[in-house]
Amino acid sequence: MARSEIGSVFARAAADQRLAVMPFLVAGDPSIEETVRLAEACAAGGADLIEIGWPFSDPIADGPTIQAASKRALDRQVGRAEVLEVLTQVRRRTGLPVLLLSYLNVLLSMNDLGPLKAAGVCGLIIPDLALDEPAAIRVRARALDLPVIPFAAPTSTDQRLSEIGRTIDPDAFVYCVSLLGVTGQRQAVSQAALGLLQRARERIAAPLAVGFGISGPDAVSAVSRHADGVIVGSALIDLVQRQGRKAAVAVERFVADLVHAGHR
Amino acid sequence: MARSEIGSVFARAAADQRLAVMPFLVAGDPSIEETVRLAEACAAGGADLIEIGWPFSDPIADGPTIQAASKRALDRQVGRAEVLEVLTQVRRRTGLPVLLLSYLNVLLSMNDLGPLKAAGVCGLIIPDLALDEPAAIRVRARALDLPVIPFAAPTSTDQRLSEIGRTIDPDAFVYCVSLLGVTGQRQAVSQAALGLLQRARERIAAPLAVGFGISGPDAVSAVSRHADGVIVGSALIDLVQRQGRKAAVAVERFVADLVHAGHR
Amino acid sequence: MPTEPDAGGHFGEFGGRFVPETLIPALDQLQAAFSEAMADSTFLAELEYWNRTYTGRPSLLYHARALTERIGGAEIYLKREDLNHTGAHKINNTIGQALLTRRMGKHKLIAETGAGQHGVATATVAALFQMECEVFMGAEDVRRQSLNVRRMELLGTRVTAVESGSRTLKDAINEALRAWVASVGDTHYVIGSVMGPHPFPKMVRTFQSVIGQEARSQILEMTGRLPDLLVAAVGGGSNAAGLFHPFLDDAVAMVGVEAAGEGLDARHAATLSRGRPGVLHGARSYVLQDEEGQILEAHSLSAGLDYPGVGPEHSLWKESGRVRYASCTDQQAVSALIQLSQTEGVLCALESAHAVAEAIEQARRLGPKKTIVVCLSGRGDKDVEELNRYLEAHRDGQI
Amino acid sequence: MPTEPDAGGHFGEFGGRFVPETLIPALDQLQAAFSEAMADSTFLAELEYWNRTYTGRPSLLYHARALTERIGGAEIYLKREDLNHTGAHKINNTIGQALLTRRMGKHKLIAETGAGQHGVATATVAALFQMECEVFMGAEDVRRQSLNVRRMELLGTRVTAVESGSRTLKDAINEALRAWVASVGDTHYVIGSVMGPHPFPKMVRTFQSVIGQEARSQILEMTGRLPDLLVAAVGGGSNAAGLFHPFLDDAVAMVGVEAAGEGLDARHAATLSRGRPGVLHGARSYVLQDEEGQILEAHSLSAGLDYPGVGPEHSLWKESGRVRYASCTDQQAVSALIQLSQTEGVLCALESAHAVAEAIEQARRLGPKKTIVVCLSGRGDKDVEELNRYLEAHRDGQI
Ligand SMILES: Cc1ncc(COP(=O)(O)O)c(C=O)c1O
Ligand SMILES: Cc1ncc(COP(=O)(O)O)c(C=O)c1O
Repeated sequence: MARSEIGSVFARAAADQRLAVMPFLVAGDPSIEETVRLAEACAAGGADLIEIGWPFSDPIADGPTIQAASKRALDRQVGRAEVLEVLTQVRRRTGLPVLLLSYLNVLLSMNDLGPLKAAGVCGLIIPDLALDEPAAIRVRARALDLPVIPFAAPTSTDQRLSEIGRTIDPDAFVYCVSLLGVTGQRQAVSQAALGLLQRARERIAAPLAVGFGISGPDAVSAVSRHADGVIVGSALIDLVQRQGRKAAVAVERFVADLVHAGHR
Repeated sequence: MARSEIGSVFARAAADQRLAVMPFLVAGDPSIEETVRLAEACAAGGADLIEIGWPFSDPIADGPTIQAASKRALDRQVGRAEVLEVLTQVRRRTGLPVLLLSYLNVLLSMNDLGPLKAAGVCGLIIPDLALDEPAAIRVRARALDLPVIPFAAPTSTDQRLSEIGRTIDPDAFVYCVSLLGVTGQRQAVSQAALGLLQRARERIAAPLAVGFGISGPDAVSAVSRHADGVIVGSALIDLVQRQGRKAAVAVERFVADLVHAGHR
Repeated sequence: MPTEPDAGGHFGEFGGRFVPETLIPALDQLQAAFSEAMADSTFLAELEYWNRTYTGRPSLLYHARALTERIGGAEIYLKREDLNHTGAHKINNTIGQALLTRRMGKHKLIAETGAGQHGVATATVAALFQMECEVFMGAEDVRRQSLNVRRMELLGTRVTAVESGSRTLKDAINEALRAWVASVGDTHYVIGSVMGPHPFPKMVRTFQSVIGQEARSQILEMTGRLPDLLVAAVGGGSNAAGLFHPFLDDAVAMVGVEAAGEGLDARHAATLSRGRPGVLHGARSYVLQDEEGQILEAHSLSAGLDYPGVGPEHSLWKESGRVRYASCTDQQAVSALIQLSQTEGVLCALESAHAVAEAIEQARRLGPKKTIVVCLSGRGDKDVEELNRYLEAHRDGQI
Repeated sequence: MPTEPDAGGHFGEFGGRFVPETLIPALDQLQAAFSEAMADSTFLAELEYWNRTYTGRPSLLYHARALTERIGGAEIYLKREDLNHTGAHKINNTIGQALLTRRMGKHKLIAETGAGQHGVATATVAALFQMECEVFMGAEDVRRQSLNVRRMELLGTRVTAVESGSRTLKDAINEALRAWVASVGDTHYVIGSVMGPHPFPKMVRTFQSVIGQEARSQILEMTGRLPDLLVAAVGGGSNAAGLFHPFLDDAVAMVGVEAAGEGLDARHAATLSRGRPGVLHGARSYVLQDEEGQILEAHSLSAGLDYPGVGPEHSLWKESGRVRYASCTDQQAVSALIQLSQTEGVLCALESAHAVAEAIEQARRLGPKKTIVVCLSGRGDKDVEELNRYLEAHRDGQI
């Protein structure tokens, strides 16, 4: 079933002539219950897929917002059991496909990825696993039919993009990094993002989702004609931090705005 | 007249079968008037000769007591005019022979040593002028018939003592340093002092005075059979510091005790 | 035992490239530039020029007779990297990387630093080759190595204190990696040890191998034979790799000394002794981590060893048994530092003192007629304040 | 121009021995030991052994191309005494004196120190040759050179803060002389510059002449001819004398640079420029003094130049015109230090920065095709705190 889930997300969005919207939340921030509640709010706002981040001590691809969220979760003792609990609950309550974003070392520490599958995860995003490493983790994920989402960056050469196109797991999409930098909100979408999307489109058949720095509806509109989906993390987490107890309502509205802005 | 002054001090003391007692005061400490008054007290106590020290910024041969006295005087702006004033007054009021102790650099800064002579100085003690330097200052002093008092130390070789005996100015005595170290009170007279006095006596015809570390009557008695005079500085200055306004009386008594202790 | 990694930078099962995609092209570019440079006699001559005329290479191999006599065992020789310009082995690497940076047409440098020695060494070459430079340093290290912070600033480098995580070297590397991702077009990240993604481990080891090459010919000249044992401290592992590598094919024993901090059962930085394989900072290697793969905070009095990772080649050497990895506590290091200081008049870095402590122990064990070469990776000026604090706090103690 | 003093240690009308009688026999003994040693090939070989294997001599002569280019004038060469073990030229002298001390059968050392470099160098040889050691340091210098105080302590030396007078180098020397008078039987006083009573000025200059001897053959080898100008900072004058002496008979111009502190009309330490002959610390030489012969307090940001006296041979060289003596303010020195640091990556001592400032000026004046050799007498680690304070205080200023 997982195999078709991601594919159908993009198929449905394409049919609606809009981008798939994929909000990102850190498991356990501000609490297990809140993460689940916020995921439900995303779903209510029209999100197509939920990404859950496994809090990690050394998130090298993340900017201050997600670093802080990870740290808050870790400080509250969010560990493997709690992350699995969040994944299970989010899947169950939202009914949406769930992707797990985790740095490699956390996954390497699991003898068995089965529990992820059991929790309903339908794919893995591993920010420190580039194409070059045919690391054992790929084999293990593939055995469970868990696609590993590849990244493309403005610095990726055409040759590399072609290689991504050739080697991408069935049912995966490409995570297109919109800028040179780590996660975190940016004023506007960079030219680099559009260039990358264009080059990727020519070389990759799989859907393209844009992430890193997408701050809100304007950014979504800016890429709506060039991509198939957007990933929004820091902007969402900043919003939750700002809103406190009223976060769920605000998140639902924000996601709805993103979905709206994603129409072509 | 100066020529015979020092000689007659030792001759008189020898005739009394006692040591010549030579107190040392720093010019201008605690004030010009006080220095003069204290010198008078010394004279009243029976001193044979007064030594006046010219306060200097860098008194390398002196221990803490005389360093501090020099510093007090300098802090009170005691300069050349004030030192000459002290010398003149001491000479006039006590009627005793006056020796000037000064570091070399101060004397080198005087174009003319005449004013010293005029102030009644009858000899020079220069702690940083050893036998080796036939410095121009000797020539200038000799031209004024001002003997320069040579030092002998426990470390002086027999050969050096003989050389002192050979080259000593007529009418000078030898300043025998009682110990390895700088000025300042010591518990007892060192064996080194007695050894030096014995070696010096065999090689030098001139009178021998012991200084550095002579703390009181006991120390004076200890050298009374081996020397011809004693120089007492730090002990006297410490006494003045301790006694404050009653210093003159105490000084007179102290000097009297020293004179008494110096009888053989 | 392969002495070079495969094309992907794998040392057996260790090494590789585990970084965000954004960096991959820069690593490819660096790998290409490095390979070309090492085959280019002009580049090698230039490297040799700066090593000789600027750093002051060859560094001395000093026969520590007084210490040897005091210990009463094997003859101890000190490879005096502390006499290099800037005071540690780190400059061997930064000169090489700066020359490569110029070759790649980049003109900005960033670096992480723990003890500050690599930061100073990077700031130094940045000044020398007129490049802009920013150095990331854990806020805790900024405090304990303030001397080096000021040195970097006087060299014209911007020092950025990193407040995240344990506020030490690990976090400085995180931040430097983040900064590199954002600036990779015109900026080279000068990694300071044999760690990070390929080609860094091999490249840094290559630039540091001058230590072992010199030591090898010096000891042959001085004693007529190879040494019995090599000893070096292991933080990321660059001074150790630089000393060891040229002796790999020889019958010479080797010990890498990690920081046991307050003890292996308390807070420490003994990655190879107490960690397990994982991925940190771009490479697979031993890592100090908990059961669930969270990286642990390391602890060492010595800022340069205070790191929960280690270069991948060391992981291979450990697994293959070619090198033994020992550890040394803060207290043992301080007392070795003082002993060396007071017998030989050489005040070494706290990092190096870990190697000295092990060398002293091994000298006793091996006994006379054997020879030990110890890498004195740096000088101790940077550590005197921290030592002072340590000695004050342990006044009653057994130091 | 005599290049050696007479038997009494007189350089023309300067030099000599103006000390308490107690010390004279020790000076005789030292003079005899020194003369014998310099004629004894075993001693010379031993001195050479320690210079080479321990200090790291020869020190580099480094062609500072980047600085030269920046200035656009004469070619500047730096004699890198900062790369010596302990970080300054001072060790050249202390090794020599320690070997002499052993030769005389003494086993305790005392020394004065200003910047702390001579104290560290003495503490170092005391540790190396297992001698007891006490170093006197002005309380003000203890404050501004705290790094070096800790280094001495870690080397096992007792540091005594001197509270008298200006609490700087002059007062430390007074106190060391007093201590020597009290301990002369078993103790050698390791004077740190070409000053003090005979034979110190000649002896220290002899041990430091290795600087000029090396520089002479290095520059000949590098450029094929002698340099046009030598520049060195002058505190007591030992690094300058060491550089200059081997070139005295050559057609080479020389400048000694004194500290002008806050300016020659304010507080300074420009003894040769603004003093007059007098007697201080055992020798006749130029002295900063008032009309009545009281010694004035010197002022320099640089502790090692903060001295109102100067070695007697420099007084002779000044009077004869063989050497020109210039001066450089605190501000000029700081700005030269930063310029050198940021163009060449070399962070030199504040003392040495005085020479660098003058060299930069002269390079401009002389123009291309000329060569200047500057003595980089020490490294700047010891000064970063003081520099920091200075820069903070002059934030608004023109530095
Ligand atoms: C003097 C010194 N030695 C050793 C190290 C440890 O690094 P590595 O293991 O890479 O040699 C450092 C790191 O800062 C250092 O400064
Ligand atoms: C680095 C350095 N340079 C120069 C000097 C000045 O001394 P001299 O004039 O004797 O070379 C000192 C004195 O401490 C010093 O430490």
